[in-house]
Amino acid sequence: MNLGDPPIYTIRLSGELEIGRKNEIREALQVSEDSGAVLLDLGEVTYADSIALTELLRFCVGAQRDGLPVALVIRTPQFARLVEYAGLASAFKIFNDRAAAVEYLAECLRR
Amino acid sequence: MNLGDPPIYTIRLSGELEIGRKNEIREALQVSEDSGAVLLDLGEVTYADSIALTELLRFCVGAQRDGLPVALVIRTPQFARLVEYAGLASAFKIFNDRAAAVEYLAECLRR
Amino acid sequence: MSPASELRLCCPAQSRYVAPARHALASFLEALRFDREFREDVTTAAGEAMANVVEHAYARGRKTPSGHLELRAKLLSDGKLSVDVVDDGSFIERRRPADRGFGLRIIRAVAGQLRIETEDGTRIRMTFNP
Amino acid sequence: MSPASELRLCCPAQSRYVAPARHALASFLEALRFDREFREDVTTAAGEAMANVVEHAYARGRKTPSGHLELRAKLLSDGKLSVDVVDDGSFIERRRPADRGFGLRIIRAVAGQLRIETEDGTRIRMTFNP
Ligand SMILES: Nc1ncnc2c1ncn2[C@@H]1O[C@H](COP(=O)(O)OP(=O)(O)O)[C@@H](O)[C@H]1O
Ligand SMILES: Nc1ncnc2c1ncn2[C@@H]1O[C@H](COP(=O)(O)OP(=O)(O)O)[C@@H](O)[C@H]1O
Repeated sequence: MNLGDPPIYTIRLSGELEIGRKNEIREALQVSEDSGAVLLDLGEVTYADSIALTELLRFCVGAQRDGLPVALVIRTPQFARLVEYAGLASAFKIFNDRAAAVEYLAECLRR
Repeated sequence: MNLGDPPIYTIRLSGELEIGRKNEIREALQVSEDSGAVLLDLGEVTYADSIALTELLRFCVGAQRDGLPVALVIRTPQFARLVEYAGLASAFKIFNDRAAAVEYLAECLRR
Repeated sequence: MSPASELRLCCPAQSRYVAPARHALASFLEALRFDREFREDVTTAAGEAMANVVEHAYARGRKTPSGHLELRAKLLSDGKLSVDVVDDGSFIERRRPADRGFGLRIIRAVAGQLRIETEDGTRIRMTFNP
Repeated sequence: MSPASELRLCCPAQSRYVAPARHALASFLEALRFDREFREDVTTAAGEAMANVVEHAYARGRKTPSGHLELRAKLLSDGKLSVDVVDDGSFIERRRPADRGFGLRIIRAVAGQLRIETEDGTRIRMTFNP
């Protein structure tokens, strides 16, 4: 899904992001060629594990290498704590609100 | 809740009607003095057990004794099968649609 | 370690434990990929047997103020499912009063086989054919 | 019959069993009336340990094409909760690569105590303080 101009590409994952959905998560984490920035909308994730986290980290590391800003929306306490427990709070740009994430990405694109 | 005139009193129970909620179910199954007929709206019941069924049966037997028509709305397959398994299909007036139940009760009241 | 798919849950024989125990069983049955109707029938039967433990097993004597309840489910090698509900109380024999006694009737309607063992507590042994 | 509140679930060590096993654990924890955050932390840790069984326990040798996974949870008399995740595979020692190895780290962050026993399969023994 493309939002605005310059394009913010949104990837939305919901439900339980866990080992049983590893392939699906990996496949969902693909960006289109013309994306200027990526919004990972994970606001409706009811559970996440380290397998999902590893996929997210790989995606973000790749995006950073390509100069693509990425923002994550995380709202659910289990997921937010998981990121802390894994020591990854500073590895991601996390927002608990979609508008703030979009604002951040738009700002990145303006620079 | 009173519907129309003559009054159809609606009792709505939802979620799991099971042993842990026995007292709550019994308390909910009370009718006001001026009720002409009772609609038991159980359409959103996600699970029921024989304890709930026994409470419903007691209520219906009492209502029948008082000349009060009662209609049940049951939509969920587990509940519908439970009634069959208990051999109680003919002990209740069951509808899978609220409008049909109201229509039946209105008809009873016209008689 | 047992190689079969198996669930075992022990808890006090109190009404508030029955729903969560049933939910745990439902999750186990989902893992085994049984269809919805079968899962519902099995949890219905197990729910009835567990409610009986809460209502009857420790009604006599009350030496143990709250007794124990055990739920066991096991996928058998022939594809059938066995579910046992076990207590260490006393089975109460009685004739069925007109407006109750639906629990065992419901269990009989859904379980392919039902055995009630009453030495040393009660063990309701149900076998289901998916 | 054991008098303590206890859950035990055995299933094949395959990824599709992990979520239902976790849900069964969540139901058990609800029965015990632990608060939401504690329940989530315990199921998170158990989920990590179970994912490790699926990913690593039977990766070597592959004599057993699919091994077994066992989850045990028990309310201890001092109010703590013990959760064990057990397999009969082989523990794989390795240094933590930079972009993974979060599982044990997450478990350590939430469990009051963690013991890893590696004779005769792996047993991840976690104790939680509610
Ligand atoms: N676990 C048990 N312990 C003691 N008695 C039991 C147990 N399960 C069933 N019973 C006996 O069997 C009777 C019939 O049970 P059931 O058909 O479920 O109907 P209800 O529970 O409504 O009486 C009970 O009333 C009780 O006397
Ligand atoms: N049940 C297990 N069987 C075999 N090896 C295990 C098991 N649990 C953990 N390990 C080993 O411990 C390592 C670290 O696990 P973990 O911290 O969860 O990270 P990851 O699974 O991402 O490697 C694993 O890579 C594996 O070598």
